Amino acid sequence: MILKRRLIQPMLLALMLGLAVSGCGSDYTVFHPAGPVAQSELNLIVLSTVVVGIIILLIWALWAYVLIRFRDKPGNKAPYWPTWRHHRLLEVLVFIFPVVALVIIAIPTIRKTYALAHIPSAKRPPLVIDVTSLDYKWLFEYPQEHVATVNYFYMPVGRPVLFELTAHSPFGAFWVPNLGGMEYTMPNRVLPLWLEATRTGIFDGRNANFSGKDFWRMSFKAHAVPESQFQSWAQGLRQHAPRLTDADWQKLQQFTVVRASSYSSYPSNTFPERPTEFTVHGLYYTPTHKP
Amino acid sequence: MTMNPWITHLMKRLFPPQVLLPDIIGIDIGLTVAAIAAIVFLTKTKRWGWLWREWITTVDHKKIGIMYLLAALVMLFRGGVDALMIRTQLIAPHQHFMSAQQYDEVFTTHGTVMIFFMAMPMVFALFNVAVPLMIGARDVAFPRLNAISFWLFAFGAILLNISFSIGGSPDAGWMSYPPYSELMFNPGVGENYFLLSLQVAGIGTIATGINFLVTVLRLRAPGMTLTRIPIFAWSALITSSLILFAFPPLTVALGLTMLDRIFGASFFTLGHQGMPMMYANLFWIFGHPEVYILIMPAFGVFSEVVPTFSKKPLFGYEAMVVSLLAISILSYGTWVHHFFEMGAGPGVNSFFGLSTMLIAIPTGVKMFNWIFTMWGGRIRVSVPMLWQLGFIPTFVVGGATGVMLAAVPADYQYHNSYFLIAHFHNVILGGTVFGVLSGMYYWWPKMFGWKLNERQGVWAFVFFVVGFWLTFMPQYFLGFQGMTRRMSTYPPGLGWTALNFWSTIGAYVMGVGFLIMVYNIIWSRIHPDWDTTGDPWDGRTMEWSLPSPAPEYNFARIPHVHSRDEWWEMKQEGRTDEVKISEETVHAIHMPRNTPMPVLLALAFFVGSIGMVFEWFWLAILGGLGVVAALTYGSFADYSEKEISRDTILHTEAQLGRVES
Amino acid sequence: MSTVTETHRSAARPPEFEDTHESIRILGFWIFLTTDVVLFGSLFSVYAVFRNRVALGPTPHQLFAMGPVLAETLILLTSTFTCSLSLYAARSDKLKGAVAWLTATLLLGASFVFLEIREFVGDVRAGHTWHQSAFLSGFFTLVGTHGSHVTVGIAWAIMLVLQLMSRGLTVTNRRKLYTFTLYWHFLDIVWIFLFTVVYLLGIA
Amino acid sequence: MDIQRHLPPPEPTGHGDEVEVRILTPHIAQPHFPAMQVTGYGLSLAITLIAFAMVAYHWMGLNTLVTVLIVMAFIQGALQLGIFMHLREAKGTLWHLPVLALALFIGLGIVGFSMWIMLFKSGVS
Repeated sequence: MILKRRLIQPMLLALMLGLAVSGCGSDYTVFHPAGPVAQSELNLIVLSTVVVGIIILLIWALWAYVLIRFRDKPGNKAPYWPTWRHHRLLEVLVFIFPVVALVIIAIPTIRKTYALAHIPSAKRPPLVIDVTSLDYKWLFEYPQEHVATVNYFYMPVGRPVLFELTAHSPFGAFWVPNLGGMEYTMPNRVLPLWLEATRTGIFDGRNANFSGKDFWRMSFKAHAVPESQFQSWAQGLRQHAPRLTDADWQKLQQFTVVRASSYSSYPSNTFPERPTEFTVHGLYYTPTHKP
Repeated sequence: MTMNPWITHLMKRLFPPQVLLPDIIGIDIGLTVAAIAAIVFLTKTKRWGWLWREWITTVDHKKIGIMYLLAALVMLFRGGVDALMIRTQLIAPHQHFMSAQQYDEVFTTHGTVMIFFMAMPMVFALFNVAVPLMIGARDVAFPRLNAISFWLFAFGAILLNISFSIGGSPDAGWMSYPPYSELMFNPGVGENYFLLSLQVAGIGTIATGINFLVTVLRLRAPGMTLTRIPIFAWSALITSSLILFAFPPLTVALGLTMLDRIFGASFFTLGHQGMPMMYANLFWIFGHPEVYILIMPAFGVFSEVVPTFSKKPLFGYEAMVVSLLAISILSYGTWVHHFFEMGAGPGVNSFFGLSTMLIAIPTGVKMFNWIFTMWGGRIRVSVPMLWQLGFIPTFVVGGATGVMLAAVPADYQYHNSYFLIAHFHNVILGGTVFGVLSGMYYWWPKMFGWKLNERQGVWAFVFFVVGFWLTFMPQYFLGFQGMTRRMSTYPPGLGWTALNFWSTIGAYVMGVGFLIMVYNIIWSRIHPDWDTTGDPWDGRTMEWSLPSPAPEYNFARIPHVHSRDEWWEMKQEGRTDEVKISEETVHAIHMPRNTPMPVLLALAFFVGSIGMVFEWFWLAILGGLGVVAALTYGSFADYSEKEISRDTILHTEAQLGRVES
Repeated sequence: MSTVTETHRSAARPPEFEDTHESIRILGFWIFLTTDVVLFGSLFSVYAVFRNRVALGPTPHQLFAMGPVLAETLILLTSTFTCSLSLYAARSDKLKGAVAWLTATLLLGASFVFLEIREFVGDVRAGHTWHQSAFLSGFFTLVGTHGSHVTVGIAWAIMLVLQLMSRGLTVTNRRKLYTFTLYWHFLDIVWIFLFTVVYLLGIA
Repeated sequence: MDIQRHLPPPEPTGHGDEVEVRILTPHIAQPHFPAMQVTGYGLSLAITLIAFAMVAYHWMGLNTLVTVLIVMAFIQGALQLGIFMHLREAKGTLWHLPVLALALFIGLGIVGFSMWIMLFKSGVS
């Protein structure tokens, strides 16, 4: 008994401490989705947590019960079956039990995996943002608006955004937890990711993949604003911001951390060859690259 | 005078600024002093010959196992100190306990050392010590190859560990994804150290895989069919087959990176249409089976420990074997779950998500089977069992979060976050490390002839487990707050501070647990609790029928096996005298002789690797010639085996009280 | 020596398997070969993925000259035939035959390696180093790994010839010859796939 | 004799595995003329030359050609294994067979899956 208390109590204590010191505040970005992608991912997280939670609790309970009941101590009246090594029904049950739990998780997993690979067709045509991860900074280019930003971007609320991700540096991973899950940025390759904001706000984004000694400073802000404000912001940049020249582009290649900045235009050669096929339902990115 | 610039250049290459930090120089001095002390001690006590004859040139699986174990404990210390440095850095926002560069080096070596130079040798230690004894064999199938494996591992470990004082540590993470690990972003020799040390140790690992596969398949005692071998031997068999097919892709991934870095190829480079993602692909073809290479032996240990300490046979032996086989096959088809975010598409992701989830089924079956083994038993909570009891509630959490991670869209939010860190520490620490420590306490008397103190063992366990939960539970929540792995520090105001603080405290508690364990070993060595029976735990399998430690030839007479828990059955039926020998039944035994070839071969590999690391090709060629020379010597040498005469055996066995009167 | 030969004649089992320990070594060597299967599988996967990543370098079509490659293939096929005859001779207790066929094998192997090196040197002279593109890196590494395996095989064969000549058809030497033939035939299988996947499909 | 004999005396294996896994029992024979070897050599030469001719003279469309060539490579590989590599020789059980099968399965899996993964069928949209 003493031993059991030694085991369980600290474990529970540690768990409760973890929960208590934090609570479920707004710092839990994953738990506060601001768009359909993050929402759908959160739903799956909750579902899978509940299912595996039941399994965890069941095994903990069984474990504790067995441990208490069958301890080798004098006067223990529990049965002792020194030759019990098979039970067909039990063995089938312990097989079926995890299968059922997994089916519950697997079906929505696959459905969502396919669903999130496409922007729902009912939506408006997406805004395209070309994202390039550079060494310790992010470059965002708007091929439709012809403006560019560094370390922050604006996106309209209620309209899907198609991020075309690439890297001119080691692997990065583009992650805005409030809006949805991440995707790698890789050199010689353009990967698509769509996200959407359904409420306004400024969301933290971050490079989630180690890419060098200052990688921890590679964060950026995603501003979700109403469509009209987005248009006027782009308009404002086009009129007032400086141009992103080739020299600026070279400068961005250096291993530096820079502050957020905006540009009214950018050279055409900064982003790898753009994928050519573009349909709402199946944009298949063929490997594209410049030699 | 002309020598001067050359020497300056050499010194700059050997000692770049990153190895000239005061703490590293301090450690260098400490290590040098320790080495000198060891040399003086060995010389004064005239033990060089003993060291050479008994250990360095040995081909005895039991001694090789002990050497693996000691090396693994040293590496556990090294990796543990790295972990504490990481946690110290992260205890509060904007800490500058280390520079970002040093932090990168520390987390890289932490991961590399823990996986390749702590967990793997720990597993091999247990294989070497237990498997031949369990299946009634005199040695492993290829004793010399076994020694080669060990020495390749040892020199690989040395190679990685000298990097922090000579030339600079690797700093691209234990996965070393290109293009960050390519010359363009990562000049210097650190990455070369990483590539070469893993390559050298990896050759040894493949050899171990071959060795134990053949050992279990071919060296079983008469009557010990595959349905009668202990589950630990099964786990050795299956782990070996995993090693065979997991390590070649790693060899290729590391080799191609090396060609890129040293010989100017264009596999994973930015330019010339290199494709870094192919490295991730190859690496995880290895990497995923690797985690099962680490966990299966732990499963095997628990399948021995639970029946022994519950006084009951294992529940569902067949199910256990089938689930081990299922896990091993499935583990080859899940690797993409390490990069769901690399855009392979929904079809690929769904497939690999599903296959990952499938692994949970056999694993779940095993969990239940251990619990049912305890059910209706009489559970003695000795230290090995204690680790198992800590394992079940811990590992189930790790496994469950693994299922959560396999849900692809959810993984988009977990990937590379602290949720992932918590998950894999939960399975690797809570599974593998608990398992090998359980096995260490369990087989310790068989290795050394004395038991480890129980009371201290309990304390070590308590500190370790409490520290473990305190360290890693907060990290799950940090993941949900968007904290990503490998950040050398973090700004305040994101809500990460409190959780990181508790995590760091937990890490120190775990560190105390490790120190208690070291104390436990040293104290028990000074006050040995001799195991005179050879069967301290009332065991069930054949190794407990032998004296502790087992004589050089293991079994004076190879036993005939009739059932699964043969030794237990013998004890139940009062047949324990069957293990005794008499003048009529004893025969002379032929054993392989010690040979310096393995250590010299590994040394040649080491020298050649140093040459490759610094791109001194003359040295690399020299090392290569050394390898060829050692192999040629090995091919032409006359390996006449030594004979242990009947009289010697009778004498030895008589002293152990194992001769029929 | 002589006892072994006699048991061989009467037994159904070839001499390589008479001795338990040597038979275990043969199993061990088989297992080693299976790891090599996966090694080459990984290299093939790299080549398959990189095949179209030619950057500014030549395409397979432009690079490969089929004449020498066909010659290499025929040489290697012949060498595996002579290799099998060497084992056959050993099993018929013909030491001289075994050594002669083995020497033929290693000479054919050497000419294979010579042709391959010549091909590589020609490519590099033409400026097509593996630095030029991912495809070339994959090509040189895949073919080169096979070539280095053959080179190791030649060194092994030389040692084997020396041991056969000095010690005769001992149990150990029979086993070594047996494992060597396994290795050599395995390399031939790898080459068949190289020939098909790299060269034939490269120009197809 | 210059070999080790630290193993139990070679009584017929004793593991009983031959009984357990009947399909893995060895088969061993040494004929008086190397007919198998000669046949194997002839066949492999023939297959190689046919494959070469198929490519050189463009006998069929590219897709069919690829399939046929790969099938022929497998046939030739099987020939080598069966005829030259004495696949069914062993002492005790033919343990190398399941291991080899697993290796082929995994090796092919690596090639196939890698190609599938690297297609990047990232539908978005």
